[in-house]
Amino acid sequence: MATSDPSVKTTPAVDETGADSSRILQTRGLRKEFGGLTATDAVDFTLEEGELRCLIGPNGAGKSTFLNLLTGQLAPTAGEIYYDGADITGLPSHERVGRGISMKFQVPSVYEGLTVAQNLRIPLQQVVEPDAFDARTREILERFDLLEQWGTVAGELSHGQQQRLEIGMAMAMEPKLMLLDEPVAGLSIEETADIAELLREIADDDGVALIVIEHDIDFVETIADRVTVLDGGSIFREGPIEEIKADPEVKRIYLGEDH
Amino acid sequence: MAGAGLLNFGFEFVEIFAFIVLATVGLAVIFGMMGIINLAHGEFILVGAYATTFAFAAGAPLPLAMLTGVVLTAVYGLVLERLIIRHLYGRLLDSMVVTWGISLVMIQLTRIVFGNTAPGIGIPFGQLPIVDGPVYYLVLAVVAVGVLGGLYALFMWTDFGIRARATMQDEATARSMGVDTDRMYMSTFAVGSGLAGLAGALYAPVMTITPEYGTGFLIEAFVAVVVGGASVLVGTVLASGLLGTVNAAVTNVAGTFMGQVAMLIAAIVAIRLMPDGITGLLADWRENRGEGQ
Amino acid sequence: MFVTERSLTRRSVLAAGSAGSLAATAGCVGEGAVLGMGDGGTNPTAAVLEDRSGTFALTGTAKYRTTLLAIEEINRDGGFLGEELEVFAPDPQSDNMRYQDLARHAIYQEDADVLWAGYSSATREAIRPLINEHEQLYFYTTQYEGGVCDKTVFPLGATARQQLGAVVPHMIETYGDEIYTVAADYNFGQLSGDWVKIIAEEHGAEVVGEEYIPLEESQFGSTINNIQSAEPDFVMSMLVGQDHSAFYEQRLASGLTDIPVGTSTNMAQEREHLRIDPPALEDVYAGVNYMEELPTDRNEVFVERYYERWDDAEYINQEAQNNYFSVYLYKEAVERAGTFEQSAVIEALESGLEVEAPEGEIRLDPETHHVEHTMRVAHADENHDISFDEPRTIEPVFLQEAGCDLTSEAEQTQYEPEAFYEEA
Amino acid sequence: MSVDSSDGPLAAVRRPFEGPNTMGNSPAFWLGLAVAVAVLAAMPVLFGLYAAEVGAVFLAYALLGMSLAFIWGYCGILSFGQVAFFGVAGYAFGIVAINVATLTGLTVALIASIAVSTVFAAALGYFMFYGGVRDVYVTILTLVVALVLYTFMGQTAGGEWAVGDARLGGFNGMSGVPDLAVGVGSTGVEIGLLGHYYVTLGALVATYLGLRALVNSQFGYAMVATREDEDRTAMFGYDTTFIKLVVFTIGGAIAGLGGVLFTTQNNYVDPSVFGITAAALPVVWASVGGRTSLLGTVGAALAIQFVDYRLALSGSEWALVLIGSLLVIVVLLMPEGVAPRLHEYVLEYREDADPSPVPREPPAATEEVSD
Repeated sequence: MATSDPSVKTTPAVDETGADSSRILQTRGLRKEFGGLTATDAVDFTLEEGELRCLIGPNGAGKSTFLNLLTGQLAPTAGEIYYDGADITGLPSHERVGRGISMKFQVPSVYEGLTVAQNLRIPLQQVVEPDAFDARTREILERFDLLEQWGTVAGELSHGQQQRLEIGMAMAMEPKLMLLDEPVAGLSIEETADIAELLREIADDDGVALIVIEHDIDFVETIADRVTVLDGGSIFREGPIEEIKADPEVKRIYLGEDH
Repeated sequence: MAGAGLLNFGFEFVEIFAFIVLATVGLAVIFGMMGIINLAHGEFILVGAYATTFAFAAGAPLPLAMLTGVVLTAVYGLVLERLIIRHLYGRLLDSMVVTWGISLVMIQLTRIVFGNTAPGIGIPFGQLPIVDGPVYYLVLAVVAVGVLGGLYALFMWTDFGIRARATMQDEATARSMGVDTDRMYMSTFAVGSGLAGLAGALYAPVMTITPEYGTGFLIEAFVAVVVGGASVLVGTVLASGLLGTVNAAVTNVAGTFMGQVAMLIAAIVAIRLMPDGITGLLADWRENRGEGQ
Repeated sequence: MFVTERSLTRRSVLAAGSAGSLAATAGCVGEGAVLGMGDGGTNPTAAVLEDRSGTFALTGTAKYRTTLLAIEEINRDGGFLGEELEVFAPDPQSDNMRYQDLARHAIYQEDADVLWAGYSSATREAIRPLINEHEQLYFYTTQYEGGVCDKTVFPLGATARQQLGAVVPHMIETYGDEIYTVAADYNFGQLSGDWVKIIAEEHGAEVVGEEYIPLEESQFGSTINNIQSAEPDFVMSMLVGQDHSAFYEQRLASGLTDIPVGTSTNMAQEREHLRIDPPALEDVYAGVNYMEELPTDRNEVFVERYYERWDDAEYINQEAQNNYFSVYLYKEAVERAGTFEQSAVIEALESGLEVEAPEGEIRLDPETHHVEHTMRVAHADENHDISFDEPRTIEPVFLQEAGCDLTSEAEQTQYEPEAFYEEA
Repeated sequence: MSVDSSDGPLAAVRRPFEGPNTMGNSPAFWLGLAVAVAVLAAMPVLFGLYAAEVGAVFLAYALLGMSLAFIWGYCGILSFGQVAFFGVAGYAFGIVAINVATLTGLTVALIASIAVSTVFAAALGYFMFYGGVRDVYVTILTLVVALVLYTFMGQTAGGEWAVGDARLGGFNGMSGVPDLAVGVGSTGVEIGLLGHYYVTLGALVATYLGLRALVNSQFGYAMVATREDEDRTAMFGYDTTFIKLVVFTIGGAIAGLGGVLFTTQNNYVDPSVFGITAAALPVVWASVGGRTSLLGTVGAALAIQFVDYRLALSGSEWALVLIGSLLVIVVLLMPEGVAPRLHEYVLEYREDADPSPVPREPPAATEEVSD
């Protein structure tokens, strides 16, 4: 279990692959095929440090596949992935996570058998010394408004609380890049607003880069610096939210005329 | 290999192939389809063997005695399903431990009630000319293939089969489409038990009947189901073929014992190379070649 | 360092606990015990450990019943030195590990004065460490591979040398000199296979093929194929246990009954000739010291009393008769020694005892602790009727040659034929 | 959640052994444990050498049971083949000890046999886990490995199956295995009947405490996380395959230790140790005792084997029927086993006794809720 030391951070000026150092993530010609179907088609994607990018697109556009390629759950058929100045294409998931990539799954997956504090302990012990566990846990639970649930078994939490706990666990890893797959699916209006505020705060205060897959356009509008529209496995449009909203083509592929 | 040697190997293979298929087919239904790891499978076979033996000793002709064996085991399976197995659906590991308890109880009860031996039945139909092995083994092979064909027809083409498979794959949806899932579980389990009883009945004349009679079938059956993989019937045939070949080849060279050891090692390697079994592998090949989708 | 009252109590308890165990190690512990779980009463006890279930249930049940028959008979007319012999007889279920537990319990808790235990040689070897450690008087009554030279052990069954010595020469004379050996794959089978080779060598015959079959195997397809291709004059079978009786069914089904079979184990032990329909055991010859069908009048009286006592009994096998006469042997020894104390009884046993047995006169050889048996060759015809040839007494000569003399030097070894005969 | 647990002078001693992954954390628990160990230690005093001999066998079985509870209860690996390591270590000790029966020889035999079972577990674990074999297939594969050993060892009765002068012996088993002894050259200690009982008891207690410390350590959390959700845990940077391999190997070592102590107690080992009945015993103990509780499994192992032993003595044929039915009833009614259910009662009892108004606040509270 690689425990990266948060205090020491050296970002190389320009690394040998010529990738601009301020870019936290870059993919080149990333491709994934399942039998006959091309889920991800030669995607060149870049993300700056601390940027909050939303990934939208009709169902089956390859959003989840793209995320799984980044986390290493899926191996690409072709192309490379550069993260934090290094080529991580071949790395298994647990080593990528060790370098600061963390993931919030589409289906909320917390350790339902363990208490909230125990849940947090699993990621925390990767990055922090044991004597700091209690302080760090209190800090995260306060920030994610879960303090009273310290000793409750995660399985008994509400859907919204579980989502917040899972994001909290991802944050406990002190990531530089966080990938979130539909974090507000099935949440109430206030809970969605809380999550939006939280994500914005993580991007701005903690300087963490975020890629968020979400269908709720209003939610995207409130939080996204830029938006990438995926369709048929490739990037269809990319730019600030106002541009994307105004673009008639985007409406067309969403409303399902032939594309 | 000389002509006779080849014939011997062929006969040996037929003998072991029939044994594995018949030992496995009942378990394939119960474990493969219903997700119940039935460690008492050997003792279901035992019920079939004892029922056949005592029916035969009471004067019934052999085929009728075997039929009683099958029917009695199916009824026995039904009773057990309603009493205990019903609570184990979806609890894979618990089903293994509970059926293991049932197996311990059944072996010891058989010993207490029936003592250590049961009257023997001679092997019917004389013997083959060149190979000098009993004709009965060929009969067993034919029955084995017949049973597989019958099961395939039952589960693929009949209305019962489709509803049973639907229940096993997704009980909730099946129930929502009006399938009486409880009855499906009961009847599928009864079919599985009946098949185990059939294996016991068919091998009653060949092997000495003792309370530990069933354990001789257990490992071959489990290994074949696991090596066979997801699709129950095709998997059983392929696994029995693979394991049968290995067993027959080594038995011919180094005796039945090394044949058994070789087969088990082949099974370990097969489970390792094909974690989802042969049929799992076939499904992946089809998928990668783009045919599936 | 200030210690709170609460933690003091907790600490003292912990300390007391560990101290307790140290005291125990310090050794106020001996054979006896403070509470003593044992319920061994004052009167003499015999431990009779015979399998009534599992692989050796067929022979074990009869051994248990004849032992009880003999003890009850003696207890009825005056007992052993005037006392009734108590019996401790749980069922070891043909499981060697369980034999160890029960033997240990018999020695410690029942403080058994005499032990009958075990059918297979494997069982004997499993409990021998315990018997040697406690120098327990032990009667081993199964016919076996021979060679056990042990101060407190009395192997009263016929040895392979005695049984094969009777049947192998007989088969060579009548059928020819090419032999195919099929034997159970454990120490008895292996060593019997060696004896067949030695005796064949002595009579100018030759073993053309050998196969050792594990005890729980009941498929003989490949074995029968090999016999057919070897085409021997006769087969020597030292198969043992219920699973191996399937050999004869498959022998009939594969048309192998034209090749005669000599054996030292079948028929006399697992009564295959009664359990399997004829003619599966046609032309099977067994070298035995006893079978229920023995036509002597003394045997008829014994068989009658046996079925009177056990009405559901099935057959008196060779080992059961050995158990029966060994109880009378023990009675003689106890009366000659005048005590149940084991070393005295062993000395009495080594003073040359003789006893009347259903099979005939039995003389116990002092040096080797073995007995002279009246051996016969039993033959089963196509409807499994048994006929015997004329008896002859064969002495336990192997151990005498090997130099085992327990009267002068107490040993605890087993001699193997390989060491003495280069052809083995 | 006894608030006072953190101030007693013994707390520092207990600190490494406590944590939410194990059930007993209160001083009452430790007191109970100490009393239990004292009672076990007093057995030979009360019942003589006989109890020492029989007891040592049960304690060796308890080690075997604990090895399964550790890998199954805490990491979700249900291995049906723990007896494979148990038996292999036994035979390995026999082979080395019979050939080199000196003091050093016996010490080497002890170390070598545990090393053999550990390496065997590591190899089998690597073969399975890095080959993508998961869940129920691990169970069946480990069972098949045990049965291959049973079948193979069953036919090694011939003279040719001997390593030096240690004959494997096939179904007769290997007899004449010397007693345990530790030392170098001529200085060392022969472990007789009595000593063997205390060595086994000591090994059991030490292994239990060691596992408790391990399970409450960071690695323990990684194990529990792997058990709960392997994919999720991989996404927290844990190499779950490696974790399973390490856990499986430790399980193999503990089962091996049990095997050596069992074999040296009986001075005999035979293939039935690998048989299907033997393979199922640890599963019975862990299921009945509760796989997530090391102590529960040890308790179940001692109790069940004692009942089986007494029933065998009384010649009753009903032993197996009783154990079989016990297994069926317990798993149906209390799937998680006896100890966890007891623990819940204790908690409820303590809850009613002093319902603490303060919700479980960090950091003073050491959480009691186990998984």
